[in-house]
Amino acid sequence: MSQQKLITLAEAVRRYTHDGIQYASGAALPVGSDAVVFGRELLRQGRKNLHAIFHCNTQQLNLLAGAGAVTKAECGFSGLEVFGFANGLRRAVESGQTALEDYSNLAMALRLLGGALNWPFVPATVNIGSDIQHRSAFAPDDYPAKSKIPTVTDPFSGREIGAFSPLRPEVAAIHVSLADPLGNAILLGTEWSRFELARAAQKVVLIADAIVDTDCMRQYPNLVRIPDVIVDAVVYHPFAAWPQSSPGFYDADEAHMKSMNKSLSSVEGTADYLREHVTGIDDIDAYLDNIGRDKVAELSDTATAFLLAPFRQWIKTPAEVAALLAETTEETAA
Amino acid sequence: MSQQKLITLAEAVRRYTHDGIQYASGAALPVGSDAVVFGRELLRQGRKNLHAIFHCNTQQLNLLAGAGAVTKAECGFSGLEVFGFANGLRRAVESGQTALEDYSNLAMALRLLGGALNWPFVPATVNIGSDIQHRSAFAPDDYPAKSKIPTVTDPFSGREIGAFSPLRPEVAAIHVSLADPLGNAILLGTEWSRFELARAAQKVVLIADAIVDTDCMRQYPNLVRIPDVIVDAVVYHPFAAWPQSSPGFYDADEAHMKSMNKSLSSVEGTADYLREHVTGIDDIDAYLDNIGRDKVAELSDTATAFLLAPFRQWIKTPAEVAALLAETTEETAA
Amino acid sequence: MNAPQTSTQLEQQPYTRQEMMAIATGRELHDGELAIFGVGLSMLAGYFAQAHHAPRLRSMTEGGVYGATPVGGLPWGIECNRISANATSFTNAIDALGFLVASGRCDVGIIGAAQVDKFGNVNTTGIWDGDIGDSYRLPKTRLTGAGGANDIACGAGRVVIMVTHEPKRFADKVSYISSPGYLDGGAARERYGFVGGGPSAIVTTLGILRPDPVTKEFFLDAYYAFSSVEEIRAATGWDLKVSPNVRVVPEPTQEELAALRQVDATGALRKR
Amino acid sequence: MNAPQTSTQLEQQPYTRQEMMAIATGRELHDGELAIFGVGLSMLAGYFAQAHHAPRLRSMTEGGVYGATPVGGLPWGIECNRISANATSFTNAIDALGFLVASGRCDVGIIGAAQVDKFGNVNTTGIWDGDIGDSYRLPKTRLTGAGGANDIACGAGRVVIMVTHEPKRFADKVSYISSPGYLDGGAARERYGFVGGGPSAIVTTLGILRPDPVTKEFFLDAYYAFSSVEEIRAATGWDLKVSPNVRVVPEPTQEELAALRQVDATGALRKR
Repeated sequence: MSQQKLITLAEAVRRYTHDGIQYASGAALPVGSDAVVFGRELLRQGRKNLHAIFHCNTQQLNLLAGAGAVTKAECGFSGLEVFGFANGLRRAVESGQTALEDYSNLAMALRLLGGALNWPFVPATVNIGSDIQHRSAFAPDDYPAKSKIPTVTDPFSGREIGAFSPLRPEVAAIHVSLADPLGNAILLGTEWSRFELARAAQKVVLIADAIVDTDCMRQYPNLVRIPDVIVDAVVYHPFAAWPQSSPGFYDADEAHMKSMNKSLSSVEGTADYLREHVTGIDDIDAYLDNIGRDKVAELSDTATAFLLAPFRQWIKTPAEVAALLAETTEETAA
Repeated sequence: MSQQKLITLAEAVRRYTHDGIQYASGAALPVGSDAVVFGRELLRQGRKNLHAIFHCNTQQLNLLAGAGAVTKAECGFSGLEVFGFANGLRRAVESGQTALEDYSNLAMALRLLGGALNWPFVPATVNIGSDIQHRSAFAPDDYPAKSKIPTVTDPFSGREIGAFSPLRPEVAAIHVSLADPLGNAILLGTEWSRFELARAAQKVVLIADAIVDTDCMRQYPNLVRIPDVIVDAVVYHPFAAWPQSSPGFYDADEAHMKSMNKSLSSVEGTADYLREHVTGIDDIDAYLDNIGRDKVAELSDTATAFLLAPFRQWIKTPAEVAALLAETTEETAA
Repeated sequence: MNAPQTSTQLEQQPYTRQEMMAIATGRELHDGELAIFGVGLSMLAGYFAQAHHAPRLRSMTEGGVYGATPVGGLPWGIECNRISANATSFTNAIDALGFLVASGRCDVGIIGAAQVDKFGNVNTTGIWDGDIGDSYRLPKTRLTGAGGANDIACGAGRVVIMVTHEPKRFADKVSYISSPGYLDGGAARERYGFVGGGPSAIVTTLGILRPDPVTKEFFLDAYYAFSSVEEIRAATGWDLKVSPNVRVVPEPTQEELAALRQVDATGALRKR
Repeated sequence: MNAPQTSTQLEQQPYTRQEMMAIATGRELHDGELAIFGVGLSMLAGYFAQAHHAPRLRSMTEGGVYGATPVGGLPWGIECNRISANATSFTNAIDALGFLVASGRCDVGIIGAAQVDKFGNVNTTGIWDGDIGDSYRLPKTRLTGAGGANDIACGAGRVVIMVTHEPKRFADKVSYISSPGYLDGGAARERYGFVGGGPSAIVTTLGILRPDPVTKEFFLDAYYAFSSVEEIRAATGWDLKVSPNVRVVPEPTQEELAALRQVDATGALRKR
């Protein structure tokens, strides 16, 4: 039997992060499932000097970097897809505030795989031969950067290929669609690299759009791609990926994706954004009010809603989740 | 849009296999989901000199090897779990008829992963230091066997680890719980290494206990771990894993697991088994009769039946499958 | 040769330059192939091909989204709900980019470029004022990085590059190779053992460039009804060679336009 | 010292030797640990621990079956429906054996052995008539191969080996190392960089052996109420050292037996 692991967002950030931490999220894509809300809380608690491991940039990294909290970042993609360049991250990179180490999307996924397997290196048949291989923002004066993608000789053929360094982030905040209180999780939509990240990270915090009863997991065990045994904490937070999308739950908030990114293009705009959408928004009700209840309803009217239908019967109400949360708190205090 | 890919078991073996083929199955476990029925058809069509890639031995490899059809085999585990030693395989190995190359279970899975990624080698932190590393049934006179698990130097630390050779079998017959006619598949129970095998193999034939409408896949896309784009053919065959189990569908046939394995311990017993349970059993009705209709009912009364419940509404009747099969046959003829 | 189109002209035009580029790209894809699409234009071009002339094109996105077609307009990303709404399978990045692309299993990929050079190398990482230098220095303008395009450029059987045809985007040599084309030309890719064949075409807003079979330098193969050899050479940052058999790309058919606009439901390509 | 038990004696005995071995093994597992079980006895021992004294033991099988407990008796395999019937998660071999075991994340694994030697090396591959020789030759008797035990032996924090105590099974040196213990003793594991710590105990039908902290040679740490030092030394194929503090293993409590028999619903351990 595993134990119940529900805690609040604020408690998760307090307990599992610190200044200078190697923090992973964004094993999601720029428009999709990322625990954006975790980044907001990192800023509320004033975390800084982060080493961000984001398979892809998301609005979370864009915000964290724009707010000056990121010293190092490693990414496969640093834009916002159709929403264009990520202005906060871009500004931080161009000013030298954030050293951004470039890899491809597959490279980031394989580095997480290598970390999960605890390999000393991962074979690289991509990224070699391009400037990604030897130009390093982390070791800017070295060329070729031996610490980035050195070569390794295949013992079978004698052929030279590359070698990626594996990733083992100190903590990962992983957005999931559904979690039970024990930490079993279901992801709807592409996993991107959340499966590998959940194993590569030294601590795993799930951020779930909804909490379900464990019976849901027993009915659909093949959907439970993150089992409780590797999870340290579960945070319930509706609209956790906002303004990005969560298949089954809500669509991307087109207007906010744009306005947020516009704000992040300047120091002043970022300060405004933090004041309007981050600071003091310290519970779920305040958060949903901040999005706007009409907007919440509009975004929830998604063409993907049918994907959630089989699981709705097990979703716990906010009151039920609050009651469970109170139990955990008592246990911890005891 | 993908095309419908339903064909008969006999047609699949005719079209996708030949004497001497590197054939993979058994990305399953000795008691669980394996396309055992594919091996029976290989024998009916007299295929021989097989190079069998079985992540684990199953009753299929036990039967093929016992019948003298396997020249080479690569395995992570060559027993039958609680049912003991695999007598057919054991006899073939002890007589020298089958050269069995040993790896661990993780090694076999990683070699499939490496084949799927088309890596020249796969880092090995297991199997090294044991006799598995350098003793080779495929190169019996070489020690250390450089073609098996040679060493490779980690370019980051200078540390020596091992290197596995990747696997890219010519064809894989993969047992799945549910497939649609296009080749999308749902696996219930452990995937073992069927996900990786489906990508490592050059041709993929699914052997499904039931055929469902594609609407089932659209409702549960996260369960579709084998998408149609990598599948060459779909074979409908109830009780395809018998006497092994298929979660949701049927339990292992304890009595037949034992009697089959006992038969395979001798040449005569194997001949008897082939006569009684393989030869001439060339359609599904004959096959189910051979198992015994009472036994079919008994084995179907499984404690795992609830796992199948969400999908039953989309399962096609044998008559509907037959009609689809007739369509494919016409298309192919046209 | 047409003047650049403005939005007021759009209503009178039968199709836009973006639409022509998308259709020309889509024509590069063949029925039955396994194809990977990026986001934006490349996705529209790919799904157009599937809707029009390649119904059995087997398609996916980098996230391992299979069997889907966009609903409600251009998806905002490769994992947007607009494409997640009708998938038959969701897997992951290693599956799509690794098992199917880097492995060499994927026949064709479509990628975009901020900058491309005469050997088909693509820069999407940054713009430097002057040369990037010997090791690494800060870019003047940070772009999006390689994303999955590097993986596609290394592994896909062939690659189609889509790019707006402007002098600043067509450089003699890109300042940073994010995704390899033919590197410094000839057989240079062989040094790295790439399983993919490299870019087979650069499809632009003005025409189509293809690589010389030996030198791998891109030359002008075809221009559009509304463009010209001169316009294209003037918009290219190196001395672009022109095929002796340079041809005019056939204009979009009614069927092609109808299929494209069905995919591009919100008219993203008509607005540019 | 008891005589070997026969089935007619079973009814009078409070517990069998197999049950004692399973309980002694289960006592090696601690609450909160991440543990991997093989099939058969090791699975019963593990789930017994979970049912009895380690309710928060986080367990899995090699196939990535999580959150399950056997129903209807001893599962026939690690993927048997008897264990698949109430899982909370099914993943795969790379997840369980790679991400969680070979990585070093798993605290403890339980493996079986056909043959074990004084450094805790395990042979499950074959029996040769005489020495195996310099390279490879056919075994006289083929066994089951390494399975996942090699991966567990390399990666798990510690390993508990379960084996029937007979002279032929306890060799000075196994003829084939399927799963590494301490190889030739001392710090030999360091040559291979194994992340796992090696076997912490060999639990047998007669007693418990543990490794010397420096030489890594296994010595007799404890015997059962029904066995003796002499019997164990006679059943061991090397000159077994005995701890100066050798002790008697506490007999199973009523609670332990009840918990074990609840897991072993069909009495597999009582029939042997």
